[in-house]
Amino acid sequence: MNLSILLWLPLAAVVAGLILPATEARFAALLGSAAALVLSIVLLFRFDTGKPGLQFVTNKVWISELGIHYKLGVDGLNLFLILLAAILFFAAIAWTALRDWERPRLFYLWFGLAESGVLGALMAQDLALFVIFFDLMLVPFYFLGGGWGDTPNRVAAMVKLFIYTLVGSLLMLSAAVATGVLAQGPGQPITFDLVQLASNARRLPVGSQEWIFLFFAAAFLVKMPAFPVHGWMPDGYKAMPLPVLAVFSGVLSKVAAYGFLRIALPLFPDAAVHFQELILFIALASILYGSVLAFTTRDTRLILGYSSVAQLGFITLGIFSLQDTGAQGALLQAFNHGLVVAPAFFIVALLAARAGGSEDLRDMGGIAFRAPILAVLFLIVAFANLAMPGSSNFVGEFLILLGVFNSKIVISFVAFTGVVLASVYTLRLFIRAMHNRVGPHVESREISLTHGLIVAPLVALIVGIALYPQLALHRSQRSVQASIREAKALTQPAREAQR
Amino acid sequence: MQTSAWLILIFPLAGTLINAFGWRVLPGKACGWIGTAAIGAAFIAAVATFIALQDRAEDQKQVVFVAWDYANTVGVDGKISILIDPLSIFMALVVTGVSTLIHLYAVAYLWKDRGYARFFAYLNYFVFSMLLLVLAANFLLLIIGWAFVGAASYLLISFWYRRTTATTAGIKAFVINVVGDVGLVIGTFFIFRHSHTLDFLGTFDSASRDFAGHQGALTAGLIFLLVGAFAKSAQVPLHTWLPDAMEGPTPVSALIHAATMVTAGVYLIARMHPLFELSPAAETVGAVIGCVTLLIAGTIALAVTDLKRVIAYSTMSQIGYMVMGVSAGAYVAGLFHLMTHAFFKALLFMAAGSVISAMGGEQSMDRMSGFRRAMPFTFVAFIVGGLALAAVPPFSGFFSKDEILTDIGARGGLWWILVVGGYIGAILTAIYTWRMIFRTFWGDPCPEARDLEEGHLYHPEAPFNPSNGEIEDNDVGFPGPEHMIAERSGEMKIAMSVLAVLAIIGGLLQIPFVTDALGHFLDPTFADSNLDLSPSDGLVVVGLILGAGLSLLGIWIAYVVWVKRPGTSTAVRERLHPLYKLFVNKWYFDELINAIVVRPFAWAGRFGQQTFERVVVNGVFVGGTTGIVKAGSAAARALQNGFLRAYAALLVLGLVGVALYFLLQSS
Amino acid sequence: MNVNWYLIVSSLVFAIGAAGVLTRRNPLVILLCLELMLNAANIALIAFARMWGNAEGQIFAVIVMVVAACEVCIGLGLVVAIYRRRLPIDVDEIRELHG
Amino acid sequence: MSEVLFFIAGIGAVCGAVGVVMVRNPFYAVLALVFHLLSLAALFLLLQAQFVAAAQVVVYAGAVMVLYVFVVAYVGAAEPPRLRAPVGRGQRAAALAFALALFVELAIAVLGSSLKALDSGGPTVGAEFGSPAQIGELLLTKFLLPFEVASFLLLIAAVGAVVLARRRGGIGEEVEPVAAAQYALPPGVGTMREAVGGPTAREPEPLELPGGEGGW
Repeated sequence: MNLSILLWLPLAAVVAGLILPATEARFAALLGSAAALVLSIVLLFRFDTGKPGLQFVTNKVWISELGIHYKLGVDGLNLFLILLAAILFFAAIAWTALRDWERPRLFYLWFGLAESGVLGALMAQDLALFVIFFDLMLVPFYFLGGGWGDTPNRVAAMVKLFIYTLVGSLLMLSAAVATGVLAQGPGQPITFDLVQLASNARRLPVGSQEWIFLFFAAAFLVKMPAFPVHGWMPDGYKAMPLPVLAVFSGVLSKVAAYGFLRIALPLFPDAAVHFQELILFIALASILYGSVLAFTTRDTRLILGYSSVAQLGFITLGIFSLQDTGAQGALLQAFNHGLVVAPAFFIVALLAARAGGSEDLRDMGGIAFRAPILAVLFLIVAFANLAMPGSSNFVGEFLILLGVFNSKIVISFVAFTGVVLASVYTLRLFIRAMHNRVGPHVESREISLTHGLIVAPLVALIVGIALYPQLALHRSQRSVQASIREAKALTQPAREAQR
Repeated sequence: MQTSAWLILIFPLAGTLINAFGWRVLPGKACGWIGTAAIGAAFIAAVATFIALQDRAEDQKQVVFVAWDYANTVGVDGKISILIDPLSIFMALVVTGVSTLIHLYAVAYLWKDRGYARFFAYLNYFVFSMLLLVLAANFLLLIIGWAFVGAASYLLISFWYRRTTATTAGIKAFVINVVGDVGLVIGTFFIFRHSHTLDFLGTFDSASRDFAGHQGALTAGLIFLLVGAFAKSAQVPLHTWLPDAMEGPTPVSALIHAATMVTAGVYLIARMHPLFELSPAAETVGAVIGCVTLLIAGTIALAVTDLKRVIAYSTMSQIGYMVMGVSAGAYVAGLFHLMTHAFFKALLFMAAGSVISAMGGEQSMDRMSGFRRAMPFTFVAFIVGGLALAAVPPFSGFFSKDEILTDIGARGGLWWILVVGGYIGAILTAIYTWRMIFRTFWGDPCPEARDLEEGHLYHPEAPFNPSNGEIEDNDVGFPGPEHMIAERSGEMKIAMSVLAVLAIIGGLLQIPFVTDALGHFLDPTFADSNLDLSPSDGLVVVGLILGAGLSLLGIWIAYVVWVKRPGTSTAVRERLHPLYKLFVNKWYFDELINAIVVRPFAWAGRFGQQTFERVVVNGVFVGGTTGIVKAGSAAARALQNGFLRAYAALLVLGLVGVALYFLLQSS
Repeated sequence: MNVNWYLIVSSLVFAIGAAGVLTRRNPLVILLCLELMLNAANIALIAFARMWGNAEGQIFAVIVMVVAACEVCIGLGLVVAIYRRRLPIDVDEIRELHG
Repeated sequence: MSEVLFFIAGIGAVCGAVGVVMVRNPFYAVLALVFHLLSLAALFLLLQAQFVAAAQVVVYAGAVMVLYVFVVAYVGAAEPPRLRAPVGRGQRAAALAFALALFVELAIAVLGSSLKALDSGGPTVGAEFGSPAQIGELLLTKFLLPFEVASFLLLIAAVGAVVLARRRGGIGEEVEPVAAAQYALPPGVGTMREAVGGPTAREPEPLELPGGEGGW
């Protein structure tokens, strides 16, 4: 199976859509993302769990002077994230196709480019290629938010978002170049191939490793976003159209978490161990701060936004527990959180449509009465979001916290506060929207069939993963262990010495 | 046996799904009957499993069935597996049996409610979750069942979701239960760290080896497990959700908040007994908290006037006995009390529900009186439940409570303090139970009772929420257009009759010196127990006499205070005003938790929202970066002044500079 | 006559042209000054062509003349356009593109 | 002989250049430039560039300068009566300083160069050097591509000039802004009489209103 087809298909479809009449452009995008979804499902089935290393590798020299390769590949780390991206983009495009947009061809062009960008970042096995896709995937969102957004100050908000992430990206670019140059062995050609870098990177002096690692971490933490660098989030989230936001929040932040596992840990294990506690504290701060704010704010989008900050804190926590369980859980959680947050944003859109267009919690209430199906879908999503045991998110969180518990017990205790707070803010959102007295402008009505056909499969998927998380765990186990092996090995002797 | 074991779980799940998907098409009471039938079928499956289990040899009575791998990765062995042994089957039988009757009751009780199908879907889901909890063969599945019952409890508490009091109570119950879940998870982590398996039997088998030298970890883990148990079983200080949970429909209170879910903590401790026996400290904590709870709850039950809340506090108190019992090693006695309590407490709630229906939703005892003649059936049921609760011989509660206390007494030493506490609690129990009965059924009939005597059921003009006086939103609120009382409904009568019989004869399973059926049945589970609690014959006899005497004394006190000399209660209240205030304000636990936990977080949230976000995040981080960018661009802009000649001058300057550079370079 | 004399003349003319561009405000005159600078370059080109005895430098002088003609075309077109829009014929007034 | 001619032509060229820069009236500036160009043509002749010299006289001093004259006559010549250059006095001083520095540097470069060839008159060349025949041959053989490109450039410039200078008729009827300074212009600005420095007593022609005739 050729990954390039999967990668470029969405873009190709929307480019072809440019010649369609403006009203039909949506079908091109829909077709492209549906094909990508089918291909990624095929990928899932043809993935050989027993095989170590990358599969379905495409490796071509791209810029030979700089040693940059066009190298794509799939392993347990990105398999499910690719699937997640394909699912969410398909759902979001289907959602957007239900209404008319201004300049539809351009709109869908950006959407298709976004999907290709995200898939590229997930598949890239060359550091330079990853950096390129990592930045590329942001550009369409800038235009989608700035051009079709919901708030009057959307352009300013998107510029803020863009500058924030661009600063991170520039740091990452310099770090990537430094990695390639410094890891270059005497007499060897320069290379950015991640597999080779992972073995070459030991040549990096520890001092360089540390600043390079910090630069990468900065880029990833901004994208997530993590606590002190989340300033772009409130405005950016409010500005983006909801379906766009669903993929943005569902997929893009996961690419950052994936970046830690794919790049930061295998390449810079010494630095990862050295800064383990720093990153853990940032993650912890994200959890607490995100949770506390999520239960104070009244904007439904921001509740989900801050909840994402907290959830990504958990994911980071799991990765930097430097334990197999934690990292496994983090990866599963990344997949799950994407699956949960996207339908949540769709539901927010439905709620706003029923509350007279307002996304403020105070204007909602009592929506459940004439919308029992919507209420049930929302309820399942809410339970999954608060990681109720038995929901899809629980296994991820369980493994994450188990990993943290085994490496830094005190941090895990504080992190548990986040679990309790999650139940508070999620239920608050659910109750104040669906239950209680009927809001002043609320007009309750059932979810429409078309919307239901988009949300219900996602919810069914949440339930499915809840019943059988082994599906993902089984396939990712080997790659996750390989990803953190170096860093984990470095933490062990320290602990032996403590004993 | 494997099939029947899984069927115990599958029937309620099927009932949930049928009701959930068929809500629009199922006619009339079909939902209710489907729900009841599903639980009844689960009961039959449980019985079948029970029989199959009895056929096995004594040391083959702990069987694990695995369905599929759940999270089996990197050293974690999470599987969907159930453990069939006497303890889990005992629990399954109690749960399905009582649930069937309560479902039957609810078929009639909620008949006119708008959310009929929803109710039975939730209720079946609850039973499924509860069975998952008791059948789970590993910690992971236990946690899942644990949280599922919490979720079901939340859904049912806020069943009438337009009531803000109901939704508030729901979220409170859920959050405290999540605290319990977290305790359970942390406890699991502690245990898993040394046992390296999530499987119960695997953990127990090697427990003494694994935890040799890790006594601290074991104790910490067990105390965290106890936190989970306390939250679920409403033990101090995590009990505040239970009284509020009475916002739910009465069958819910009967099923979840009396008979089954709240006893999960007791089950947990009994299930973990091989670990608890390795850690005396954890045992002591459990027993002491149980004793404290039974006393505190008993005192509060003396003061509150809401009929259902009195029963709720009584539940807390009785679970205190059970927790104390199983923590102290009186496993069989604790579980025996769990069973009898399920019978008589469910019965009491059903009877209370009937009264509340007759009052049109009003729950305050201040407005009830004299229902004796108006509702004879309910009255009898209430009396039977009351006698069992007050532990009057030969009702079931008498034997079970007695066994707990004598077993603890058999441990001797400081454990006697707990026994004394238990006996004080017994008097309190008798007093508040009969206070409730006397105030509700004795005295002059209130207007509602008089209406009923004349043959018509009271319906309020504009129903309002008894908790805060808000006018009820009748779309989903209670009561519906018609209420159900036991006197007029066959289903309710059957359910209550069966329970009444069980409440009377339930004690026959374990009569000192006569029968030991339950103990014998449960023996395989507790075979590995190192504690041998066999009280001496003299102790047992003394216990029986003392228990009977104290409960009769309590009933007599209640009779004197509330019937014979009606003014006494007011006088006592005046005399002991500070104490009364403490009790009626529930020992200020709500206020305490509010001040310690809720307010700081709310404050932190507001601070973050209003100050931190604006000043630091948007000011320093955003302002800082944009400030630099702005200053830089302002400088660049100043250069772009639009004067052509200025640009040209710069160009020439550049030229001069370049030429100068080359001149210097060449010279 | 030595080539460097021609080059001195060339640089002198070039400097004068540059000074004119920088000091005059009338775009017409600025264009004239640009012509001066181009012609200065032409002298240098032709002087070097003579120095090497190679006529190819003269070709470039011709090309420079073509470029100068183009520039005049466009420059004068701009001046006319400015005039048509009744804007002042003054480069200090035409500064819409300031930052 | 050639020295004398060189000095005469060289001084003429420099004087012409100074004239272009110094004279206030653009019309006279154009004339100064013509004089400068003619002097240059003489220098070219001294350098044995007959064809270029001829082209200089005919094309440059002839055709191109006529264009200038037309435009000067069309737009009027006087620098607007705006009083102080907004860029300030510093600009003038700086400009002169830069130009002087440039000249000094170039002179040093030329005089201080170690290239021996600069100090000679160049090799002796035949009469055909710089003749139209030689230039023509080079243009059509070795430099055919630059030649064609240059012709394209001319074409494009011609089109560009047309587009720029026409009345704004085709591309949307925007209201043309009228600069305030326009009304402050003294009467007679923009006439041929004024262009040659004569008195401008005549009443100004009525202002052409924008979009009147719709372009040419």
